[in-house]
Amino acid sequence: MTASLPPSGAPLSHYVSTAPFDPYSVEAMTAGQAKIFQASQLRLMWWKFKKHRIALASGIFLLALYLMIVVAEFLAPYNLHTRNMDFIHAPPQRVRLFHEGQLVGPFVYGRTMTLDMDTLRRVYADDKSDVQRLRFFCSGDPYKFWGIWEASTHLVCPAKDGEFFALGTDRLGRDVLSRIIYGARISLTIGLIGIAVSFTLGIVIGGFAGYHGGVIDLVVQRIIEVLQSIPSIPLWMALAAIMPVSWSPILVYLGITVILGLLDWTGLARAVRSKLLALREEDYVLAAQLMGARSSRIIGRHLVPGFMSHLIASATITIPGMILGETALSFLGLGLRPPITSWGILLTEARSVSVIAFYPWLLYPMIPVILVILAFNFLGDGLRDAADPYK
Amino acid sequence: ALALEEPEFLKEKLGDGALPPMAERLPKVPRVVNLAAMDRKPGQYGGSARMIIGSQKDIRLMTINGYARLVGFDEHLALQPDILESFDQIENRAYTFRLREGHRWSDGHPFTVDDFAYYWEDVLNNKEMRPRGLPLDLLSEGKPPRFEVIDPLTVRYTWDVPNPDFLLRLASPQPLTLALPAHYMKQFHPKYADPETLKKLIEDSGSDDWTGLHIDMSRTYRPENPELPTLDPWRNLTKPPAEQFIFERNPFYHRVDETGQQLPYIDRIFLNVSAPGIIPAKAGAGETDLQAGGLDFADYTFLKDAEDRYPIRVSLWERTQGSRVALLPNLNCGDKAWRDLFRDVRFRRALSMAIDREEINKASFFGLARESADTILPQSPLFKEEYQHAWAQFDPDLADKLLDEVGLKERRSDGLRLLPDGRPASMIIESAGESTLETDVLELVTDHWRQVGLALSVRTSQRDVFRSRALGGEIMLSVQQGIDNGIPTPDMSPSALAPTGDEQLQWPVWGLHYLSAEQKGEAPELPEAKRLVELMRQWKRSSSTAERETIWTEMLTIYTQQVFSIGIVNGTLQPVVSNRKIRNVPENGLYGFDPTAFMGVYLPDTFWYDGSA
Amino acid sequence: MLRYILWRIAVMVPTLLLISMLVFTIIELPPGDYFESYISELRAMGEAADMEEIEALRERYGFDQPAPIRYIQWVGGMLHGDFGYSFEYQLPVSDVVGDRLWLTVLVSFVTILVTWIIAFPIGIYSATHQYSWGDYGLTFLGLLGLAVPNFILALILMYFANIWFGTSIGHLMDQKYLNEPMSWDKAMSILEHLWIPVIIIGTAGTAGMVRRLRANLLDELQKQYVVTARAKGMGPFRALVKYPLRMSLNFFISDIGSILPQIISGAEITAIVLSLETTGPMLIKALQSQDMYLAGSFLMFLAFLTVIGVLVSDIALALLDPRIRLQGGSTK
Amino acid sequence: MILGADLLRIEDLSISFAMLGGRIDAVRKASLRVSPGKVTALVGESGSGKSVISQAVMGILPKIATASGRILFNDPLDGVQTDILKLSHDGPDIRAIRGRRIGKIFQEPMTSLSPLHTIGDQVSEVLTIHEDMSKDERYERTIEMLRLVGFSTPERAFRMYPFELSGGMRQRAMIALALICRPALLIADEPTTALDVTIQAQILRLLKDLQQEFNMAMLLITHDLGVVANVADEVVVIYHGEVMEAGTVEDIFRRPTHPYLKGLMAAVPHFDMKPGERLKALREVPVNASQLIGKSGGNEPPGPDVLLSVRDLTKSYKVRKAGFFRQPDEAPMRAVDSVSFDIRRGECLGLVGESGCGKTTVSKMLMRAVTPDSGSILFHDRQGPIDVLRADGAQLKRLRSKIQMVFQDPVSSLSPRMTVQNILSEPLEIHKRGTPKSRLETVSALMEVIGLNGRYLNRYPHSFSGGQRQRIGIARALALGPELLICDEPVSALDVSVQAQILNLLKDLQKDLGLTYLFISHNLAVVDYMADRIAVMCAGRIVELAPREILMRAPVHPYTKSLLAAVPFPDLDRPLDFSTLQTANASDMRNWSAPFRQDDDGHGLATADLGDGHLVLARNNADVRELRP
Ligand SMILES: Nc1ncnc2c1ncn2[C@@H]1O[C@H](COP(=O)(O)OP(=O)(O)OP(=O)(O)O)[C@@H](O)[C@H]1O
Ligand SMILES: Nc1ncnc2c1ncn2[C@@H]1O[C@H](COP(=O)(O)OP(=O)(O)OP(=O)(O)O)[C@@H](O)[C@H]1O
Ligand SMILES: [Mg+2]
Ligand SMILES: [Mg+2]
Repeated sequence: MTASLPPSGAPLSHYVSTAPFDPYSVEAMTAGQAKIFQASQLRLMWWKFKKHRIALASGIFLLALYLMIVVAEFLAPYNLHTRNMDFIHAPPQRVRLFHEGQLVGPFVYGRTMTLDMDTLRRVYADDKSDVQRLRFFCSGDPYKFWGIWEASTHLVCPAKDGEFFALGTDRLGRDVLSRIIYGARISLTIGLIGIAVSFTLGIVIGGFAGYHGGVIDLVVQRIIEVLQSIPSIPLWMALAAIMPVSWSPILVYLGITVILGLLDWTGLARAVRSKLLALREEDYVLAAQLMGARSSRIIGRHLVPGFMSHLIASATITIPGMILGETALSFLGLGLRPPITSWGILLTEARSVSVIAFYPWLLYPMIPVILVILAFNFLGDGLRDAADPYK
Repeated sequence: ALALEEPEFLKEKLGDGALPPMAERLPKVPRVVNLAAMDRKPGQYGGSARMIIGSQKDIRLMTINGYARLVGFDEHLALQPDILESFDQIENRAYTFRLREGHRWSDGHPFTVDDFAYYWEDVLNNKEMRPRGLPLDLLSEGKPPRFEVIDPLTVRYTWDVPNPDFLLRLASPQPLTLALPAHYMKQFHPKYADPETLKKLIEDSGSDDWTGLHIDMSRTYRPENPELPTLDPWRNLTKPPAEQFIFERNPFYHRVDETGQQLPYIDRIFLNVSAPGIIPAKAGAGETDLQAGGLDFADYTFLKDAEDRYPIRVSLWERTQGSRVALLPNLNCGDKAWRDLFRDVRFRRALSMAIDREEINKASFFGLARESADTILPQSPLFKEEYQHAWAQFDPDLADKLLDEVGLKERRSDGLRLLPDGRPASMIIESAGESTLETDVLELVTDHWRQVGLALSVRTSQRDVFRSRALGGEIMLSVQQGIDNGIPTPDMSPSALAPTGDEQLQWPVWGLHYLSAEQKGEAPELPEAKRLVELMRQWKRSSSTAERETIWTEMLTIYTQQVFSIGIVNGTLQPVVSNRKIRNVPENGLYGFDPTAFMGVYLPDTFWYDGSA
Repeated sequence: MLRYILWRIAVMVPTLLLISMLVFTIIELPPGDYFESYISELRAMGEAADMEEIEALRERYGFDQPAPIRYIQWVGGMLHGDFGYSFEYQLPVSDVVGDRLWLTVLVSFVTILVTWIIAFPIGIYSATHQYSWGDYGLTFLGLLGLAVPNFILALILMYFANIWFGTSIGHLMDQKYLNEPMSWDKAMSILEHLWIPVIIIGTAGTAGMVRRLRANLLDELQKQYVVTARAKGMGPFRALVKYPLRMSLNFFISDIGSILPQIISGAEITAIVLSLETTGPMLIKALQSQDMYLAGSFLMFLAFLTVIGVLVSDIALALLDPRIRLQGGSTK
Repeated sequence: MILGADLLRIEDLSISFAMLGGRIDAVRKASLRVSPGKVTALVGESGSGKSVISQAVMGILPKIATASGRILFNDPLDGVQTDILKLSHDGPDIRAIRGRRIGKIFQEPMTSLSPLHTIGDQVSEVLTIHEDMSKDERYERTIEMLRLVGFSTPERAFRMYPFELSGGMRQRAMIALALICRPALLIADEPTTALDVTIQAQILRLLKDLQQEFNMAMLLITHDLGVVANVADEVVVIYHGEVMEAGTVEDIFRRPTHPYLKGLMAAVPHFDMKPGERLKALREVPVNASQLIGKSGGNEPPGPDVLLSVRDLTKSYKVRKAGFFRQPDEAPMRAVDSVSFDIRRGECLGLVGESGCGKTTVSKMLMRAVTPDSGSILFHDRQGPIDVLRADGAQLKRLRSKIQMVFQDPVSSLSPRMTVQNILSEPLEIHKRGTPKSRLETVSALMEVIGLNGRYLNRYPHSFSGGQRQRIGIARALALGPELLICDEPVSALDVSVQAQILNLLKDLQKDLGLTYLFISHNLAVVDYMADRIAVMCAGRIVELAPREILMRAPVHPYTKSLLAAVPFPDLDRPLDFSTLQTANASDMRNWSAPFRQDDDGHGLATADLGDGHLVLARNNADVRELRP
């Protein structure tokens, strides 16, 4: 029973609080609180984001990956094109620590290869007596770091005259791991550039169409309709066909990225447009208009944030589409060209039943793709939550 | 007499009298295939075989593999009369063909000289049908032959100058047509048909005029018209478009085995259309009974592995191309600096010697291929070791020396050679990008050439634009298969060795010159190329095998010494999958379009299902 | 509303015209023409082409005329049902397509249906159970499907379906049924094969849809009107379906128009790998071999479906959201 | 069932929100009760946790809130006592109570209704959930309910979407929604703020009737002490989440003891205030107006006397039929019907009138947020007149900075994804005023004067109480220092002491900077305090316009009269007489005396000038004397 309440059903007595009362009393803010209460919105989001463990981990993972592509040459045990004719289609080698019960440090067993002339397969057997200790920060295949400095230091290399194929080798005896590391360069950037292009277009065009409505909307809608009604492959084919022959692989890469981006904005634009068509009737839009805000500001500051979750989800879902989109092109022979390598290309090369039956390790590039996609999605979750005012 | 047993398959029709008995169906003198002499066994009727084709157009495989020709090659590439009872020729100018008496089209109508006459007079020489005149193969030095019907079973074609190619064209996998079933085709010909009916036929078919209709209805190479009577072992029952084509035995087929059983043994062939990419998977899942097309050496392991699971057998045949992959420097390249280099034999030799063929062999062919220049195979009677080894050894030092000599001495800091005009020596090679094999080889070659200071980058583009771009000089190098027929006899045409066609990407402009009878393109400028053309012309006029052999030898020597195309390996292996119950499929064979017509010369009509196995 | 629909239908005409121009450009853009590629293909095999016939065809189909004239002829033809001639098949285009069209419709339809049936419950579940194990697990599965390229997935499924269930490799049915009329066995065979492409094509779309639906729902779930619904005593599921779900359908509906081309585009590679009897491989082949009228007709057909889809989507959007219906036409 | 047991007992309820900067204790050990069939009023400062308590009773607290204590609900139907806090979130038990046994009227009707569904759908849905009825029965019942809450054409309202309704209409829809199941307990969170006094009286009467008929009890949350005095049985006064004083109405009104309650009583504006008398707010915040807005009055040249002149503004809305494809076949509804008035520089023009009569529409037209069908609006700037309806480019931009508006619905007018800090500094950014740092200072100062402190700066709008949001809206409108401020119900959600604070602020600004107001309100006492002249609107027309004293002391138009008669007083001795009040039909022209009625053909009304700027809408031929009773 509390002071202010009589027992159930009893008449109410007149209760007056006796606690001291000061209408001017305001709880003083501590310095720490002041920092929090006056922080900018971005900072707030960052704080909220940090609380999302998985998102933070994903973010760090992605950051690490992007850092990795800067030093791919150093991280990869071999160079992109280093072939090892004696180890074609070699399965992954296990890194071991103990040899005959003794700790030796990381090593692999040497391998012997025999040709099975009946089935035309290469059979690899571990040679348990041949302990090949891995070397670290060692000198291996020489490369040109960033295309400028001659160097030959690698994070890890096989023993002298030994081999180390942690993820096996492909049909030319190239180290799959190294190729995955190099492939990250293209795959990780193509998605971002593509997304940047398509999201900019999608949001700007869809935003203006949805916000302004009327004729602008009509015209934009028809353009989108026209673009959408052609399946993407013919469009790719047509655009790839007009890419000049003489373009260098890197230009082709950029070209393809832009093509991917250019063709991808329509869906987003339509989504943005239809959402804004509804949202623009909200009072806060009116309020912003009455403040004299220009449409770009209203779209950018008021409407699009209300749509952020969708955008983030779309972006994180589109990135794999972009990473793998060029595989479709490569599949049709229109994609990137060697010496440029991407995860998509590695996977396209693994396109046959024999690979699935005999050389499944050639499918390992799927693993980074999956990880990256997961990471982007969890990162997206974190961003979404950080931007969510209700959290 | 031989005991003529009827195939079970035809029993029903025989029963209700729709078909006459075998004796009446066969020509008086059938072609007897002596299987025992071929180390094979006569077999039993019955069964159907499934095959997979990569696209509807590939039903032509039935014509190729069926290999019923007026004259055809046997296993040893000797010419034999097949549909003809006999033929003879005088000085390669006059060819006399004798038909088999009682030979019938697949609908039972007699096959006679009228069919030749109809085709000659009403089709080939009809101005509406052929406004541009006769096909090139029928012309010798631009002149047509004389056609005569000697007697009801004999026709003759006579030229003024020798036409040594003529019989070979009839024996080729894509044969020159000389006869059509006149009784059937006449309904589409205004000369014979009732105009009203014909008009209706034209309308129904959606063609514009009778020539279109006639062409559509008379396709023999792609047997798309199920109604068109044929002489092949199997006849098509399915009208395209379709995903599965059913071919059924031709009850009037003219071949028998030594026991007198009418061929083919197998009653029906199903051709299933599938994406080319999954043919190996399907073959490895036992979904085909006889398959070579669509399979590649790289699929062998997988197929071999499937032998344990499915009743299939995988054999390895040898491919007949001069080189499985060949690099063709375009001597008609538009870029002056490069053109001059390509035309310099030292440069071509250097390119060839800078390639480590052994590595490629090891990587892509398990070391089983033959490292060789782009030339003929040892199976050819014309073969000489020196062709194979001509500039095909791996000798980067010599290559370096040669490159220095041709004026590529200057190098960039990264070792890349510089052209005399200062540009880096970086070449672009065009690839159709259709097989990973090509990609792999190019990747290796790129590396090899980089060792001698030359850069190579690959550009994949649709093959169809190659020809026009090569003609326009836009292509520097391209990658293709080597010469088609790697096992020629002297009687076969050496045209692949000389600039004779615009599809020869090493000299398309010169080839066009020859092809167009010197109307288009340019005459070859290199003396060696000129000489090749000259020799080609000589061969065309030749009338004896010995003469042709000398010509071949000289041409082969020039071609290999000059390294007009850079061969890498040949004699690569082709997996052939067949049902384990099928007998008579050779364990080893030569596989190629020309001259073996894929399996054609091994007579698939003699393959049979062993019910007891 | 009726007037709006009529107006939208009228607008479709110039749109289609524009599309036809684009399509024509696409099929005209690559250098060379069909015959060029036909000759090259034959020669690659060592065969010779009958130049006579080819020249005749070239003339017959007006390849000597300038492009605009051919465009007009093409469009004119289409208007009265003549879709041109397929050089590859040597048949009028309308005869070539055959069963493929309805099989494509079947595959697409089933895929779309399966996508929705899977995506909606999962999306709702993920949104309402944010960060539960179920949410993570389903997200992971979906993304897995998204991360594996279609052609690899196709190969893997095809391979293991063959090894485990004995399903024949590729195709939409056992090949023995290919030219047969529909029968019980054929239908079963189709069912036995259909799930592979549906899974492959569906996975990517499903994951995308789940994630988007989840995101949209998460936003809407916080809105005051959801609280009102709860305060009415509505069950959480019913409240969700009626209010936030409808709100979040916005993105989904605005996408309807492009679902079909997307499914078909996504299906092309799969269809090639699995050798499905759908229009996809035929279209790609036609594009590659420059069988232009065949490719053009396919593209126009797809475009037509898309334009209809967009119309449906616009109408549905107006139905869905009264704010768009009542104020959408105005310009701001 | 214990006879006469408390229907609802809230014991030691504490509610706190986990926020980034630490916990917010919104409610601290509050206890209160509602007896069956009785009305307990909950009054208190804006932001003191009233709404939060009501949410806790319904079990719909936001996820980030944690509650402790007990909320006991004795269902008179089955006598079962349940502790709502212990029920599972959204479980069947709580759902059986929500909507059926406890109804809730939400404070912010606009956002509380789904924009995608019609009013009818949303109201009748409650029946679908809890009652076993046929579709037709539901329709009947819904229509009936809509009529009861004062919709003149309920069939039409049934088909309308929330965004087509005026603020008051939405609130009435909300009331209908809460009442339709005849709950045992009604939680009414500010149920009448958006209603004019006549309709408010009608609603109050409806509630009283229900109370008697169905023994419905009510937890009434309101700021209007007049309403409290008229309907409540017991009153709980809450301040900063703590109960300050509780007792019967008698206790509270006759014997206020706690200083807070006393202060509250003193802050109520009343009609007999002397000119120039200031309201006594609980807290006086000294305002340096010029510093606040960054400019000062006086040193600018005086502009023309009339700041804004409006002529013959008309706006009509199409009426939709039920079907989807059908064209509207009724005549369009005139929301605003040839409205003309002037606003003089530096004055405050009050605009009062029936809910749904077009006040908001007029104000939006002044801002060009709604395009009128006809009419003209001239803004007499110091640099010359601007045609509001045609201005564009730089002129429009200038105009935008000169006229600002406080929206009637504060929630939806604040971007949900911007923090208060961004919301308040946005107008400054748009018009490129100051540096980021100076903007932050301005924002802090604005927050200070509206009685919110710095700790609210980076919170999002949804986490504020209704009154707090309303103040944010005011602060935003002030940020630019406009010349004309249109206030659409700016203080409806504020308790009297904060209201006093805000009103005093507005007055100060008017005095110091010469600000001009168009002040729309239902609270006649507030209008009386603020306005120099008052316009009365009814059914889209201005029926009477006069200087304040004249209108208040000697109203002429029958509608004005009924308005004034319906004002509730916070005085137990002056209760509203519900039985005699002509509430329902105050705006119905047929109830007006002849001179004010229209001809049957719908014409014939014109503005008559009674002198001293007293205008009234009457028949053209009516004699002035005839109008003065
Ligand atoms: N979702 C929320 N998150 C954080 N704080 C909240 C939330 N909802 C309310 N509050 C805070 O709780 C306190 C009480 O809010 P409440 O809405 O109950 O006030 P109120 O008494 O209803 O005021 P008003 O009369 O202005 O509506 C306020 O300080 C408000 O800022
Ligand atoms: N978008 C719209 N569509 C149709 N009718 C509308 C629309 N907006 C307003 N109305 C109608 O216009 C009339 C006037 O609305 P308005 O909002 O101006 O009233 P108000 O005087 O502000 O009322 P309140 O005091 O209740 O806020 C109402 O009858 C309303 O239904
Ligand atoms: Mg409140
Ligand atoms: Mg209003």
